[in-house]
Amino acid sequence: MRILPKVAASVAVCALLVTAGSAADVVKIGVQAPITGKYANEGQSIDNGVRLVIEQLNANGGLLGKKVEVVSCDDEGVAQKAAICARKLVNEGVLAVIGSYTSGATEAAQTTYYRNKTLQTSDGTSDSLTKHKYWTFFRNSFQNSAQADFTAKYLVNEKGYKKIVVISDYSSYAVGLANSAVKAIKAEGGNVIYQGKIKSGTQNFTAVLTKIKSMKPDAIYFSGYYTDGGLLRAQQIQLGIKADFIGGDSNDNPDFIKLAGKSAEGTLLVNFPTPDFLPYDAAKVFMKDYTAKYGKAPSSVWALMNVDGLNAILHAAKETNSLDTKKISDYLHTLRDFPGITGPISFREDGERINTKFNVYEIQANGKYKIINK
Amino acid sequence: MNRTNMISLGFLLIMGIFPFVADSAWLAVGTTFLVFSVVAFSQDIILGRAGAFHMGHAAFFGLGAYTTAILNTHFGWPILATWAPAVIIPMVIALLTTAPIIHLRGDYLLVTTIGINIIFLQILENDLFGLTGGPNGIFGIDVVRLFGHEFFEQIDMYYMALILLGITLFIMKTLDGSKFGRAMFYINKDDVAAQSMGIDIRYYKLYAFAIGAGIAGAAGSMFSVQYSAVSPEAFNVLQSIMFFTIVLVGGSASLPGVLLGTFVMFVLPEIFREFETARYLVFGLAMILTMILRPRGIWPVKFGNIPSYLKKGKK
Amino acid sequence: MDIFLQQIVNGLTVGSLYALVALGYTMVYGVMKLINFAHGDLVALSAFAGLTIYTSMFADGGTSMVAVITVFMFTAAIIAVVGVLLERLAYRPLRTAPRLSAVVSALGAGLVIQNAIMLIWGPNMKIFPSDLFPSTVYDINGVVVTFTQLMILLFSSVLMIALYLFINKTKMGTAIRAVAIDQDAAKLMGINVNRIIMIIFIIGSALGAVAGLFIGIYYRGITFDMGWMYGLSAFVAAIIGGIGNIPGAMFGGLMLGLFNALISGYISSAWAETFTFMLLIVVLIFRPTGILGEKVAEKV
Amino acid sequence: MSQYLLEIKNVSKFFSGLTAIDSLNLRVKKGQIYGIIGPNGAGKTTLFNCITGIYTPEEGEILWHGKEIKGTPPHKIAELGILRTFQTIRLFAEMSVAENIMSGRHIKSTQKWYNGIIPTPAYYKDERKNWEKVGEYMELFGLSDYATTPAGDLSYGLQRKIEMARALAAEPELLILDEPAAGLNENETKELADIIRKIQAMGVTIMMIEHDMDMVMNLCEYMTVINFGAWICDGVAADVQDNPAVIEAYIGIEDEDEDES
Repeated sequence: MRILPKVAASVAVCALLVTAGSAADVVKIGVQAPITGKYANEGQSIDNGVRLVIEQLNANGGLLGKKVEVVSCDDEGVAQKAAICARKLVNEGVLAVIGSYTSGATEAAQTTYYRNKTLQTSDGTSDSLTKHKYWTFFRNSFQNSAQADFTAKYLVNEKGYKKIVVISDYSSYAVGLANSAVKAIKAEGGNVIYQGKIKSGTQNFTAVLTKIKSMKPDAIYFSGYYTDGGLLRAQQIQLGIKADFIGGDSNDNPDFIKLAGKSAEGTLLVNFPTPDFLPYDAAKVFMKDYTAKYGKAPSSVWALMNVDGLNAILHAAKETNSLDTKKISDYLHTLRDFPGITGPISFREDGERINTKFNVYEIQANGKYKIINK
Repeated sequence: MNRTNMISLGFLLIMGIFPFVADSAWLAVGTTFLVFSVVAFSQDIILGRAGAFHMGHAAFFGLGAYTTAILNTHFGWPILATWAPAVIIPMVIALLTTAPIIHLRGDYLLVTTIGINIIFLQILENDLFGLTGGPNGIFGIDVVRLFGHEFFEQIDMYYMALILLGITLFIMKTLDGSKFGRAMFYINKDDVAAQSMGIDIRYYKLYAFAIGAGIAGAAGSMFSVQYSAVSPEAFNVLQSIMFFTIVLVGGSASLPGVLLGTFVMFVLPEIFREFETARYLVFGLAMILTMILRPRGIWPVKFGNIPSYLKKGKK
Repeated sequence: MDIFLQQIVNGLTVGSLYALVALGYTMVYGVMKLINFAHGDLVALSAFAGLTIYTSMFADGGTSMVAVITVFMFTAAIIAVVGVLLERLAYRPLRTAPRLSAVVSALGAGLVIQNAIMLIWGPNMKIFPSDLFPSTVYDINGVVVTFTQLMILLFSSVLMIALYLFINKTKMGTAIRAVAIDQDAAKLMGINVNRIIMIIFIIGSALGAVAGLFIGIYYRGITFDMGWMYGLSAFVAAIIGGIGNIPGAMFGGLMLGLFNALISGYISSAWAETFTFMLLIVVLIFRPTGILGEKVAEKV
Repeated sequence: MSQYLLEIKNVSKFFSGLTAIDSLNLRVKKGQIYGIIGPNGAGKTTLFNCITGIYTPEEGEILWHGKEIKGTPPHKIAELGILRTFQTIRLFAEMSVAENIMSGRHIKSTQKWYNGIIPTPAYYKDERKNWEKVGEYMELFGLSDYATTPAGDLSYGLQRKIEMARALAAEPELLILDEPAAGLNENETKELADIIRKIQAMGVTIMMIEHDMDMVMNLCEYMTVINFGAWICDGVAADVQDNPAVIEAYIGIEDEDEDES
């Protein structure tokens, strides 16, 4: 009985300190992103991007005269951690949450935000993210199925591949994208000779590649993430499989090239325009500020997508002169062609961003991207 | 009333008034603490009492969580109705999976129970029968509804967890005062002597696993409702190692020890969020130091809880 | 048939890495009856340390044999020192404590090493240069063997044979075996048990270091938490072979590597670990001390 | 129904080729104090381990009340009424004396499977009854003062007593004592002999291994001498003492080391 009262007392004291600390004249914006873990460089870019925007906002007088504070929560790209983050951010009383990077982590947190009337904007691309039609959710990127349609048309019609292999990992995002792609390829009259799955993070993909080798495909489409994609490509070349490698949007990351090494050359990536190729002035300004502050460019377009989601929410709050999430949401649902970094932003009634455009890049010997689609 | 009972009641009382001084963020921490205490106690039944080197407890915790999640989201059962299966299914699975390996000694059992945990995880990740939701898990789990009321606020979660802990402590008290609890200790301390006294080692070890898994399952169910989402990572081997460590760092079979262990492993990290990156490093050092300085845990168990009429004379 | 042979080649490559790591587990277990849970993290540490040594010493790249050998020697030496320190600080004070206390200390040590890696090198994946070994590929009737794979197979066989001879043919090896059988008796025979344990940790850690470097060179991407995965597989391999038994660890490692490759190739890589542990359980049910392990009679 | 409580018929036990027990025969009558003697390594403890189910002999029969019990697991043997002590004391060292003795009440407890989680009135009654029994046995062995003391903290002599009290608490028909006097001083040995007689008076049959020849000759009504696992002779004390084969077996092997297992 000696230690216990002390323990209880210290818990109570801590609790009081925390309670006393919360002030009223601050608007909180949450970031839920994989700041550590496999997707850390994406998560950190998102966190950095949001903090940059808020810093600039506070320098210009804040939001509706209030100072804005960023509260970050690291979900490590893990659904359970995301659920815990959701609880935590809601308890912090944030107005809106930016993130997360992966669809899984986004979806795990969605319900909690919806129940607690907290806005959320994410770059997650799983079709299922908008299927609940939660009024709190806004996708700042595009749906898997849209990408799949684009990819299928490109592979079948433009490239004319005859024997296509589709590989994904087991995440709902990658499986969803792979399934959509297979369906779309078939709809275009293409031929999918094999659809396989790899286990993310296992590093050794030779078993499945060896199986594929005997099928002599002319294209391998991978819908998973760059950490696996780079290795998959390297091991493909090592095993002497002469097929083109086409990566889905999540392979768009500098680490893909590092992991694939020399084998990266000639790889095709399908994605929304990458930061370097964004034609908009806002994008150029943002890239400059970001690089000035952090000493490097954001790792991919995803951070910019999330920043766009944030900007749209801030814009809506200003326009409605309100911090009421329902009012902001109603405004956003009717938002049309708001000039964003990644292009004009418009939202549909279910929180889906509309009018998105894709590119196909080929990775050059020097590691640079080249747009090759028409 | 003996010391252990006093500590349990005192603890329940303190935790009962905690919500009056805490905001909702700390209530969430408190809720997690309560839920993990329950899991730690259930691990303690298997490891601290029966002495089975069990390092796969997160599997049973997860089974409870997924039972509630699957029954609720796929089959539309109300949360309340999922409670019984969330206890019984982990119990049955624990019996089925440990029966073939229960005779293995020490480290061999430890590795095979890690195996049970890993197999469970692969079943979750591979979305067996399309029920588990793969690596992303299951989202949108409902809240407890009773008589038209939705128990959905943080404080509701907190008190539900507190009730669960109360039930667990009561079960532990009953167990310790029964031939079942004692048989586990005898096996733990000297299995050859225990079986020579007529104790069926296999039966009591399985008994420990069944009860431990059942309680962990109940905690898992609570956990899934608290976060309205479950995913495989919450039940990986690292979690099992955490539960394993809590018991040994706190003190095997010691009620205050296990509570302290849970506090140290789950609440302190919340308090020291600022040292986020270095905290596991500090943890690891603390684990080593604790074991060197107090090999039997911070607050080791004290035996000799016998009826007072037998206590007489000198010590 | 090509496919089958290809899977065998891949399986043997991974298997020899497992075997190298498994040897570290089995030697420590044989002498101290302790699962050295930190061993896998030493393997990870070796990959990171090796990468840093390589990039700082040979920044301009280049694939000279000198560079590679230097990296291997330096890294193995560093990891051996860390291994010895680990034993001194985390295990020796607990030699007479209850078994489980040492297990917790080992888990704690693993956590320390893993997070030290994260603090030093950051949480992101680090990537080995692709040109450490020549990217030569040998195509033998459709079965592809890379230069790296050849080096792994060659090096690990040499090391394992050397270790086997060392344990069985030298005086020091005899002393190690004596300590494994009965520490007290060995002490009475004038064997310095502390010294033997130190040698065990030097050899085990150095072998783990070699494995860690090969993992980095072969797979290229390394993460601070990868040690756990390799450690667990290798430990299972050691148990399957018969823990405490040196040929057992080699056999177990190769067998597990092959088994995994065949399961991944013909059933599904998603269930590879499930099959691994099923195999473990089946082996333990029929041979409670592993395939090459000896039956230990219990004293009553 | 056999007139013998326990019969060992042609029992053999081998350890990886070595013969530990070689077609041994012996018969224990109800109420006897039966001695097993022989030099170290003769296979005495192995025999006890065979009877109590820790080992299963490869050949022969072990009959309890005329029924074969070979291969029965140890906990079932205890339930049949055969309890034992160990040559190297095996107490639950960290647990209190009372809790140690309570382990003997395990097989007498009537608690149902659900009583581990749910208490019932019958459960409370059963607990009370068994603790009271424990009190009685502590009284009998003079251990009441140490009820809450960890058994491992007590002297060797007391630990021997606890082990016997623990076995006796199970109300056995046959009590097997493996070198009960080992490590005891002269006074303690005398006291032990008295206790053994007292136990016999309670109607318990006793089998014992003992090296203290005075004690064996004094206590045991019948005995079997074995060496290298094989029968040498049996009989009452006087017969055995004069048997030349016994004397031969003991010559030169007078060390007091541990028996083999």
